[in-house]
Amino acid sequence: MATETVVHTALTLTDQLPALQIVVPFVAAPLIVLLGGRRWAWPIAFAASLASLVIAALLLASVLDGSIISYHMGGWAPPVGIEYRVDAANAFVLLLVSAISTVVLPYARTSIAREVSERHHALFYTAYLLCFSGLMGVAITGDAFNVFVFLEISSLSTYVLIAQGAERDRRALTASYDYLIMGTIGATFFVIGIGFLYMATGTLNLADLADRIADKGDSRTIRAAFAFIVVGIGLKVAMYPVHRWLPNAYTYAPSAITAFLAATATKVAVYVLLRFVFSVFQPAFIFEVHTLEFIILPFALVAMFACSFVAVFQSDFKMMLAFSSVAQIGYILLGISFLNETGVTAAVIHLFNHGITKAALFMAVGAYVYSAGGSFYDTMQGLGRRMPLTSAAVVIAGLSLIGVPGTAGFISKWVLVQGALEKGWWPVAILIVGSSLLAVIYIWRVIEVLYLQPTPEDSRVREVPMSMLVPIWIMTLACIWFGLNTDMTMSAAQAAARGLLAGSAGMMGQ
Amino acid sequence: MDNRTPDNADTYPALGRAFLWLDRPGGAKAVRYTLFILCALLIVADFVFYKKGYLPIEEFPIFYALFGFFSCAALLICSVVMRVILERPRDYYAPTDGALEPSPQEQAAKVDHHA
Amino acid sequence: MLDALPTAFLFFLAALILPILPRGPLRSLLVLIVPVVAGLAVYALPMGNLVQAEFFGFTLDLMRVDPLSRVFALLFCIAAFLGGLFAWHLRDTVQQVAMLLYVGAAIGAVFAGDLVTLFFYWEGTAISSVFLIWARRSEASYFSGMRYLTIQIGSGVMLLAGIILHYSATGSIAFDAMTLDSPASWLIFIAFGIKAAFILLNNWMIDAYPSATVTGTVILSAFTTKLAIYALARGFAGTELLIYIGAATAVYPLIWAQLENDLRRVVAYALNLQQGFMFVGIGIGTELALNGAIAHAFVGVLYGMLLFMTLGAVMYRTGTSRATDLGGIYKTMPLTALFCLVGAASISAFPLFAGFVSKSLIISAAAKGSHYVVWGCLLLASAGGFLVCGLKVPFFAFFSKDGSLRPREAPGHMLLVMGLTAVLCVLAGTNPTALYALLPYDVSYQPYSTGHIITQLQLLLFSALAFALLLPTRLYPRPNPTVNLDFDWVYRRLLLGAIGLLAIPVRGFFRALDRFKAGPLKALIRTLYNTYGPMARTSQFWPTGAMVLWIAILLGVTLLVSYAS
Amino acid sequence: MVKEFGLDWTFVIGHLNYWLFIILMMTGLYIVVAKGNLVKKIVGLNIFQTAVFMLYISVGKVKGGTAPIFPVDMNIDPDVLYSNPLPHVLILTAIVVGVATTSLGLALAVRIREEYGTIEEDSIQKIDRDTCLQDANLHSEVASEPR
Repeated sequence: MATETVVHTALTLTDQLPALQIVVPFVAAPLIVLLGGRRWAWPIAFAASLASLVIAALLLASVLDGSIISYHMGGWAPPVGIEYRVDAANAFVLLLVSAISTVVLPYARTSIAREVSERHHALFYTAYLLCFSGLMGVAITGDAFNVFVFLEISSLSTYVLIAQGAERDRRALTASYDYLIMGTIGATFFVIGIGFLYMATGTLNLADLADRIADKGDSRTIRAAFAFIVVGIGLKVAMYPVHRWLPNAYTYAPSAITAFLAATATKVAVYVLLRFVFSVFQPAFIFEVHTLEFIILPFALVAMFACSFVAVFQSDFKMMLAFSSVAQIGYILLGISFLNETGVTAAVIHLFNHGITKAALFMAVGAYVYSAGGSFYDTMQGLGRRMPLTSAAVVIAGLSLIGVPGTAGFISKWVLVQGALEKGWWPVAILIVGSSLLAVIYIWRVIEVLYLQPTPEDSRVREVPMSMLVPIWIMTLACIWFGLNTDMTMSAAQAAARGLLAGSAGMMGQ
Repeated sequence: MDNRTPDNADTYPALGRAFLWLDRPGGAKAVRYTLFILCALLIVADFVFYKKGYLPIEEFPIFYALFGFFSCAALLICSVVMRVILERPRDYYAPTDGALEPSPQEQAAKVDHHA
Repeated sequence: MLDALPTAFLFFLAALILPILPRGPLRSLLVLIVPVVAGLAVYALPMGNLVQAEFFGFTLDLMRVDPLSRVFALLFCIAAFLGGLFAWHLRDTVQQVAMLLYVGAAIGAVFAGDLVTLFFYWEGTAISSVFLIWARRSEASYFSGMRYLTIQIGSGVMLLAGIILHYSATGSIAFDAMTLDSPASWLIFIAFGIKAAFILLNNWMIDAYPSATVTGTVILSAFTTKLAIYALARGFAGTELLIYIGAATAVYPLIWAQLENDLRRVVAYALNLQQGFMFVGIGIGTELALNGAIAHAFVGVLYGMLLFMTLGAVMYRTGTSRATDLGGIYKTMPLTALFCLVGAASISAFPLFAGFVSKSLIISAAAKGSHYVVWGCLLLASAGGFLVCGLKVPFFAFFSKDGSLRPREAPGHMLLVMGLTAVLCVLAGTNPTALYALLPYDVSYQPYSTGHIITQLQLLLFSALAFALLLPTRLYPRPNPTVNLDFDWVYRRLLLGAIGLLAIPVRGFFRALDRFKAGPLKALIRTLYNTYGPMARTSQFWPTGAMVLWIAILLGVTLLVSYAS
Repeated sequence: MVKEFGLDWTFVIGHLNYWLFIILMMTGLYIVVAKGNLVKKIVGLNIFQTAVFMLYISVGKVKGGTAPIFPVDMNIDPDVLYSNPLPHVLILTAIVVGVATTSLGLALAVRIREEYGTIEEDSIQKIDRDTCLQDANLHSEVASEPR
């Protein structure tokens, strides 16, 4: 970094916050194994997650004005040492991930108790914490190779967590295996891309990379690096033609894990994509513009429709939501491909809003699995009367998924459509609205199943315990809250978009 | 429900039994004659007492009595005539219209009205 | 303490709490207590604009307390109490909540100091009250409720349009006296008129009241139309047009009321007729007349509720309120019959009963203003009203022929509340000074002059004479179990027919759509299902190899694009 | 140097290490794509990753440079050219990640063998398809036929 403005003086605990953000869950994970008790597993995990949430909130509060925190890991100055950089964009992601984790954990306790056998619990929460800290690490680090390492930590623990679903359905194993192969190839592509960047610039620090790429300009190595990184991360994002790992992984993983992953894992990957596409590489590079316009944009549009159609025809609620996730990721990628501030704002805000919406929905699915023993539509018949609170949450979160005004989903789609119109791409705007209609169909199918079909006479299904209901409703109310009060999300997303679009300048701090 | 209890006058409430004379032959006639007498008294009263009105027409002797009687008679006759034009079968608007709910005789102690 | 809280919110709060309470007397008690608390609160309220709120840059006056709004709010509290007591037996959450919301909205509307607030509550009364109709849970009540809702919402939409025009013309949303000189005030006038049941806009009332539940009718009769009377008194006092509308409204229902078989509909017609009196009072606009209109609204609520209560009790016991099915039940329901007679006497303005003291005010005001024709119409309506409501209803419900019906006397709480209302009717009739003291204007008027009593008795008893003489003959229209065409035929039949004509091209379109659905669309869906359905390639497990191949292809394409550019 | 067969042989020979890694990488990828055996796929993945490791390490090599080990007394001769040590360090981490991935993949293969009784992807796919079909017939309103 040529002009380091922030001097590393980590004297107080507050200055150590960026490190603590990762260290707390990372240390807590082996602690669970060391203590060995099933009884302590959950409290430790929850405490670590809660601490992370508090730290993330403090960090976001201190960078919301556009400033940047640069933390030098171990006192080694970048670009040689590893640097943790916190700005509006990744503080937002940190907050999202830790908030979702903190809400999902109480839910997981009840849900997992029924879905995973007890002897695995300690290791389960260890893997969970590793996955969590991996995701946080990806978001916070300012070093390209460090991104890869954290990505692999979170991915490896994700494979383990998904495989835990094998107690309900053995297809969890194949899903996990498929994801492992795909994820490893994706990560390796990413690493190749970083290698090329290192070849071209001789540095791994993201800010430094951005600087040097800006200085050096276009070269074939940089182009190759760009292609590898986009495809590698695209896989983690579940970009359309390489999305196949996602539906199975989400469907067969334990409910709590699906809720957590759906809301965070792909979102963190989107953040990495944003970071590389906008901060590291120059958004002005013509090859980048072309890649976004000719590859990401069309595939995003295909995803929005193809996966929505699959979702329409599904007979499994969970699988339906998984496919809808791929379609929704299409919206986010679409926002990125607009390459303007409104589009990126839409991507960031949809990242957040879709995260909370899907968390609510997947947790609700878990509630049906918990009470009715399955998430197929015919097992859920008429449960709107038996599980009124869960079903009401499904309706509200479903409306948010569709993008009905007054819900969070509306805000992001609204900004997205504005972005499309700003670009003059009104056919894209029409397609966005059109694919929302498909969302109406697949959500309506669920509502029909829940409310309009008769409850079977012999049904003994009861409402799920409060420990599951409260997290579901926190997320559901968040859907409404962020649909009505957009100050916080909009300002954070706009700050993030502005920082990202400023390219390497945005990485320098003010 | 209670629609079909045996018709025994002793089971009626005391107040109901006090009115029973209405049903006896001559009961209705008694009511009618009382009415005639009252009307006659009122005509007499009209000339005895001073009444103050706002409009000149009110000064006309027994104006209100005449108005009441003739307007009502006209109204009733008018209604009979109008009925020819206005009357329709009771399922005119819809086969399940409110006017079509079964009468108590039709549903014969089948429904619990305490719902 | 309660100054800071708009009175309406008390009811909304209760509506929120009610579903949490255990089913049973506790809920009924809540429904009963809230109006008492609210009534005491209203009675103690100081005058002025008490509560204000900001809303999209408008300053809303939620509580404009002045003599006019206070008397109506008090009236609504009393009516809510009586209705709540009548509904004591009710174990239906929907009706209880709807009742509370309805009363709350009505009171809120009365206290609304600006048009925006008024609009919200205006629609609130429409939406909450329709559940009292739907709660009967029959197909007929469903359709009737839909018609009611359509008309009421229509009134709300007109009001809204009027408010918007009014605001853009004057820049003010204050709800004060208006004159009929702009499209805005016309729209608002008609919106009020729909709810107030002007002539030809009145059929919703006749249609909806008898379609509601036993308790619902009692509640419905007390609020919507009287709220509109308040709105007219506030906004259009002294509008001459109202006098003629009132006269016409008072006369128009007479014939239909004569022909009607369902006694609850007869009462609805009779109440509609009384509305006409109030319009005249408001239209004349002198202090005497306005007082008369308000007093008439006040006692109108009492006797309207009383009549619907007695018929409701009959219906509760026998399941019907049709003249052809009833008769002779005074033997087993003597108290109910007695209360019905009190109600009938009140609505017919017999001396010593409630209607007398208020109706005289209006008729005197009309006569004073030398409105000959109007005065005649009102006299005719008085006589005819007595004929239908004072004679026909009690006669055919309780006396007439002796049928086989031997229902039990009404339940205790119904007797209690009917007795209470009857006592109130008599009290208002015998002690007019107390009633007049509630009214907004100071007017010295003495209804009980000898001349007045005699003329009124003449009018009524000679009407009764006509009834008595014609009853045995064929000149009396005995009730038949039939439907009589009224103005609602226009929109229930004529308009539907016209729409039917219009529908031919539409139907053609839909038939084409059907054909499309059967053919190409079905094929399309089948294709989609085969492509995207659960067994299709897109949603099945893919072999890992295929996925990896896709990655390679995507990488290749990306490289190609980034090198080519 | 020489230009024969239209190729710049200096470029080709000069980038020989890259060509080898690319071949190795493609081999690994090909195994993942073509082999049905789950264990063999993981072997392919390993080869693929190893190729990348070697790519990194060769990048760090400076022509004429020696191993980047400083003398114990830290008396560094400015004339001695060292190779870049950073890629080695990175790849050390990557190797650890690769080992973890391999072991997890193999563990999954073992579990799959326990559950499905086979580690051939074709058979597993067939079993999964049948399960899907059963699900669809059981839970979906549209009866499906095997296609």
